[in-house]
Amino acid sequence: MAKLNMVQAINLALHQEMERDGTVVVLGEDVGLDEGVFRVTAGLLTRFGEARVIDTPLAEAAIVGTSIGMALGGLRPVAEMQFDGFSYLSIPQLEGHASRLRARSQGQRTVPMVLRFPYGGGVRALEHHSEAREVLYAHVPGLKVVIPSGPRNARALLVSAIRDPDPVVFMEPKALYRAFKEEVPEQAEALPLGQAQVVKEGRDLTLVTWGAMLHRSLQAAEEVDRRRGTRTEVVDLLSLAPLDGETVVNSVSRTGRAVVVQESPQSYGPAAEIIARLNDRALDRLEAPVARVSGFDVVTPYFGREKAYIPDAARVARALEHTLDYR
Amino acid sequence: MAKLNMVQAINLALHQEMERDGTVVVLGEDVGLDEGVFRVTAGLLTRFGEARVIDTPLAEAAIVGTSIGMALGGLRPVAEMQFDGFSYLSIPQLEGHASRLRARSQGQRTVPMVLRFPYGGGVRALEHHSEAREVLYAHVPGLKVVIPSGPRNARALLVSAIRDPDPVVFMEPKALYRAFKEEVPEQAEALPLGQAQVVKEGRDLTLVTWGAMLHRSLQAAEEVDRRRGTRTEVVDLLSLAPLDGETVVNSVSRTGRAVVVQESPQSYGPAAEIIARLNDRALDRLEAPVARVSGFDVVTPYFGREKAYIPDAARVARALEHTLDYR
Amino acid sequence: MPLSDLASFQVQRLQVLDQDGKLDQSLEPDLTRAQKLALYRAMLLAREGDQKAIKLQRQGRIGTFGPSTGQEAASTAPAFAMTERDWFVGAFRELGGWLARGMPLENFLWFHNGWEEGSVFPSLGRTLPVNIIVGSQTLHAVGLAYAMKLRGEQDSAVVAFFGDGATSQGDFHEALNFASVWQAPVVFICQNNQWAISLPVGKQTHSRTLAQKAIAYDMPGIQVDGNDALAMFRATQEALARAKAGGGPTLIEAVTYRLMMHTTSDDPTKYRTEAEVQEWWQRDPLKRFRLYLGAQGLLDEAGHAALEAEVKAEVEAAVARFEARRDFKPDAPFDHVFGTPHPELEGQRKTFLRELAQAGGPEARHG
Amino acid sequence: MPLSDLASFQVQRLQVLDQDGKLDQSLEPDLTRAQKLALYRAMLLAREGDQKAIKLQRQGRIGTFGPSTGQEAASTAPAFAMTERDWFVGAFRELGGWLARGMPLENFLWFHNGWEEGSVFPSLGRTLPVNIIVGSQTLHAVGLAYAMKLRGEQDSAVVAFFGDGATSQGDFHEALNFASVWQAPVVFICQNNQWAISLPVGKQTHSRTLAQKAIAYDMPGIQVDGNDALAMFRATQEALARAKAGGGPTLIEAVTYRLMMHTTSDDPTKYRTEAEVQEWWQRDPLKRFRLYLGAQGLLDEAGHAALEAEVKAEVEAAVARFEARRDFKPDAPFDHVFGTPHPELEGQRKTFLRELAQAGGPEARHG
Ligand SMILES: Cc1ncc(C[n+]2csc(CCOP(=O)(O)OP(=O)(O)O)c2C)c(N)n1
Ligand SMILES: Cc1ncc(C[n+]2csc(CCOP(=O)(O)OP(=O)(O)O)c2C)c(N)n1
Ligand SMILES: [Mg+2]
Ligand SMILES: [Mg+2]
Repeated sequence: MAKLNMVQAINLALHQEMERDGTVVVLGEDVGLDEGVFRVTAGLLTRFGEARVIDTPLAEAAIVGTSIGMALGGLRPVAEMQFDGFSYLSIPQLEGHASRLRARSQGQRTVPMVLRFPYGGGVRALEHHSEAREVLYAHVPGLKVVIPSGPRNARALLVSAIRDPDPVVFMEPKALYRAFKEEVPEQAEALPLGQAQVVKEGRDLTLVTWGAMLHRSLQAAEEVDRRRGTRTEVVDLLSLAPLDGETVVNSVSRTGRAVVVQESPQSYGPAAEIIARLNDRALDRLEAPVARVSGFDVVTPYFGREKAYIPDAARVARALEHTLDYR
Repeated sequence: MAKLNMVQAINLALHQEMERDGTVVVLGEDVGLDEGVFRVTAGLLTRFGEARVIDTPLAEAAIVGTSIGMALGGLRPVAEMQFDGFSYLSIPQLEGHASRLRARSQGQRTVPMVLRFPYGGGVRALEHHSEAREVLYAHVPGLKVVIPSGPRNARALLVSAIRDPDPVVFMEPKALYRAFKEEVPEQAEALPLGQAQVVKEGRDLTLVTWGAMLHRSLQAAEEVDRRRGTRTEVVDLLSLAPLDGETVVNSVSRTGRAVVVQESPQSYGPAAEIIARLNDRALDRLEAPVARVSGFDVVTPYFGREKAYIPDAARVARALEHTLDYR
Repeated sequence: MPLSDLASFQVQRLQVLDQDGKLDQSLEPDLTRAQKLALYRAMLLAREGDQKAIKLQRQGRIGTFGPSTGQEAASTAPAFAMTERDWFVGAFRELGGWLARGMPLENFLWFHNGWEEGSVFPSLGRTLPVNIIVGSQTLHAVGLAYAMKLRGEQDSAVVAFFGDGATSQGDFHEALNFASVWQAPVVFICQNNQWAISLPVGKQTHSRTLAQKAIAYDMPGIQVDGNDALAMFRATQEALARAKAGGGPTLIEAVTYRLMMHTTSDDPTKYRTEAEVQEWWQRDPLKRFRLYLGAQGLLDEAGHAALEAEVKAEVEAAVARFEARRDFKPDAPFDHVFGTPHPELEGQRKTFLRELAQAGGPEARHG
Repeated sequence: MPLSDLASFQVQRLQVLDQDGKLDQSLEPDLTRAQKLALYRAMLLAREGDQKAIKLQRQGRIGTFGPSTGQEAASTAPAFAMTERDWFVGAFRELGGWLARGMPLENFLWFHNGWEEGSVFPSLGRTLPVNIIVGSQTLHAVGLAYAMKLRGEQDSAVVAFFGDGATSQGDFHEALNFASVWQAPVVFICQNNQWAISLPVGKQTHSRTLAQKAIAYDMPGIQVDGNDALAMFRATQEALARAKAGGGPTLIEAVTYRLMMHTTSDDPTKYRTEAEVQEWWQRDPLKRFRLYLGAQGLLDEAGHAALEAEVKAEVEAAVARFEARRDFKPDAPFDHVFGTPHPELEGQRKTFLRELAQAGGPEARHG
């Protein structure tokens, strides 16, 4: 058991899975000698060599396209996109092939691969380095989309993603990379994909979120609870696809109120789907509209304005109070 | 005034806008000599010549990337993707540049271009020729997404899209291309982008849809109304981005019940956003959960199964009755 | 140094059998008589199957497809140069190659009648399903080749097919670049059939040959007469041997011609002349190979008639099997989203099946 | 014909000033004395601005950026070969070129402090903003060139810059293909600075030169000493003249070197040796051009000292203007989504401004 930050925890998962399974390979831009621009792949090249830790030429579609081929050929590639904003270059291969080969071949061909990349804002980076666009992946049938919120679950979810028989898009909230440390057991542990977690129990309101937004949301919930004597339940989705609607619906069926916090632009963002699930299955339990705390439908601003644009604890707290007050 | 099908109506808009404005150019695969695989660009090459009607090499990213350059250079490109399933190759250029150049340059550079392509199922075509994935475009801030539902509005919306100062993704429901004819006035008419239309007035329930789903939805609404003596209001969105939430909210605020019909996979599809808007602004008027009639979260099946998978009038009618019956 | 020559490059062209079936013995590949006959039979089966499929489409018994008549040598001969340990990565106009790899003709018909089941057959082995997104499969081929290399499968290489149009796609470029950087065991075969729907190759690219695109990657590239089965066999065999010996990838431009329409929805008279088509009928790969077999004393008129009858019967039998099959499970798409079940998806399956039952069962909503 | 040569290709290399400033007079471009001095001054300004920006970043006064020290000739000299009617399409490592095109240094600093306002300046003209998605701008350049051609602007061409890493992207390939098919007036300048972050060019591609990639498109391609301002000027001028005369696009490989880190977040000692860096300092484009100016009697020691002082003062003045600006409108992003207002977006703007006010105004949420 060691105290690790998220970068170290993901790195641990990569080391252990590569050790455990000789078919796991890591590929991407600068993942080898440079150990990744965030150092997530530190030590892998030294340990596993150039054949399994591949510094690729600069071409995202090719990184994913060749990963698909590797997976068809019996490997388990873990590909890295350097930043979220460049991952879109791989959408045609993901949508066109990774997500479809199982269906196309009626189960005869599978694509066990992981595509991992840092995503979201908050690190004062250049344009295209701060996007949150989960639905571009989560809306594609045949892709799993997983988003950890801390070192320990990042490690456990990545282990599951690597072992999963299907393509998993693993989005790493880069604002959390070095934000805090957690105890991470040495022994590999795995968390099921497609399952949410209740990270704080409560009965007055359900706060639903994931990734980097979890921590500011928790902070807001604790603050509001302290101030008002309420008990807010907090659900960490962990997977956006397949989505664990049940956990959310069960919680809101008890609390009657909900707030969803997302970093992405508002329209057609993940929160809309959560609200739709609640509408489907818990409408008569809702005592207030489900509040959305969200990015705006604007082009992601450069970092000079990002703090003003990314939802923060104060905005979440106001949404919580507003929803609690709704009669 | 002539009776035209949707292919002819779009063709009319292209002819007239190219005639009116010498900076409008049309480009894409097989749009010239072959007049487009659906013949949407018929007659353009003969009339306007090779310099303005460009048969491009086979590369979707390049078609959109060079269109962006053309637009920056003072032209108004109208680019065609041959099918929806190949349009994803252009997402990196659309997301990375077309949608952002205005913001990146603080309004100094604009990208007045249209990207049009046939979309949706129902024509017994091969894999990748039958997708409905509107949110992949509609979720990107800075892109307008327009979907006509008949010959007349297709022409009028395309005219507006071509004249618009910003990039417009114009998705043409291919199942409607030759499905029916309408009177289309000779004189150019334009419909505002970002505005929905109430195509059938009612007071008991609001049915929200767009594109190819409109007609089967209308059929279902009329059938149910006839059978039950109800009056269903039907809203045709016409634009998904920016979305005219107001028209939908106003309607449902009166009727208290709503059904949304979409062809795309269910999770994170457009219907979720409609439901979220209703949750935000009309929750206390809702007398029943908003029903979603939708595709499923499966890989779009080949055409042997498409009829079973695309929502039809019977499914819509059942959702209408279910929602009307809800107490 | 000021203005100096840095490097120079050549592009070569290979032909073994000319248009009239005349052989260049010095280049003849080493094939047994049985192999030569089998190769001809495979090309004939592809031709007959293709022509039959056009008829079926015209009768509404299958959907749209892209005929390969005229291009049989370009995909069939390479399949003969491959072993079962090699991967066959096709696009959508490699009927000859697929049949040679063991795909039953009825599978092709199921596929083109809108059933995913067409992609599955007992001897699937190392043959990938049809790939429709032009050029995208070249990257899969490179990844497969990398996997073979990493796994130490020195008897395995990958052959990837694509058209002249595909050379314009970014994926093609990225695939050739990755393959050459990795020195991956891949053979890229471009079926340059002169057209990408209505675009002639001269408007697809400004380069004189497609083979010279290999120079951008310092990769061996060669132009081959793609209607010459012996040349295609030889070029593929050499490239495969080099790949397996660690010599890296090769680009083969197979110069051929699409004698039919692009797909059954296409009207080629809009963009090309009948004279051009007639000219290419003179270069028919089957005609040429038959002359060669005749000259070698392997197939006389009577033998040919018998073979033709046999192949036609085989096609009819496949069509019968195609028509007979009815067991297409309506909810199969739910079975193949993920390898692991999820309650949300199972819930949707229930909805789907309930709605289907209410509609009157699968037949009511048959595509 | 059987096995015959089809085509052959050459790649050439151009250098005018060698590493020690020695001139090949037969290749010297025709520049006035004032132009030569201006070109040197522009490169010096880029160097001093770059070094200052590194200091500002280290002090936390700007964010991450990619230094261009060592590459000044490769983007500045082409800018001098261009007119205002030509389009300048850069990537992110063309500081010299941008300054030469009239961008004030403070704009570069605003940009790299997270303000879109950095991309806007009075003499913007035909200079596009920074492009971060590697390779993607090459397509914009081709579209612009097409527009110039269609509009009959025969005095306009486009110069597009990108790195060695960009040559791996599909967009690069598609751009060169479209440009050559369209015979569009574009000059592609690849700044081959030997590295793409940690990847050396030898692992980026298997080809000996990047210039030879032009052969894939039957496009003129040339390798140029990118640290030789005269060679870069000459090569760009020739390519622009050809482009404007209807002769189509050119690919120029500018062989140069990134002397600093990839960006200020990068630690190059992880992947390259100090010896390599030192070797390239010997080929410093400024040193070489200064020797040339000295030999031509255009700039002596005293003149150089005065120039340096002047340039340093200019940099300091720009930094002062950079620091002084405060008027960054918080809701600017809402102004530039669309050119037409929409009620939904205006509603969101209200929410944003209300939340901002509740947080205590823009300063409270300053990036
Ligand atoms: C990415 C993509 N864009 C467009 C299409 C539509 N389309 C199908 S085949 C074809 C032409 C392909 O030409 P080529 O590569 O030469 O192959 P051929 O059809 O001649 O065998 C086009 C444009 C497609 N399938 N994929
Ligand atoms: C499409 C894309 N992928 C990844 C990155 C991250 N990145 C920024 S610069 C760079 C290397 C670029 O190398 P090169 O083209 O040689 O330009 P240089 O940095 O050497 O000037 C990378 C990988 C990016 N900006 N865009
Ligand atoms: Mg072709
Ligand atoms: Mg570089």
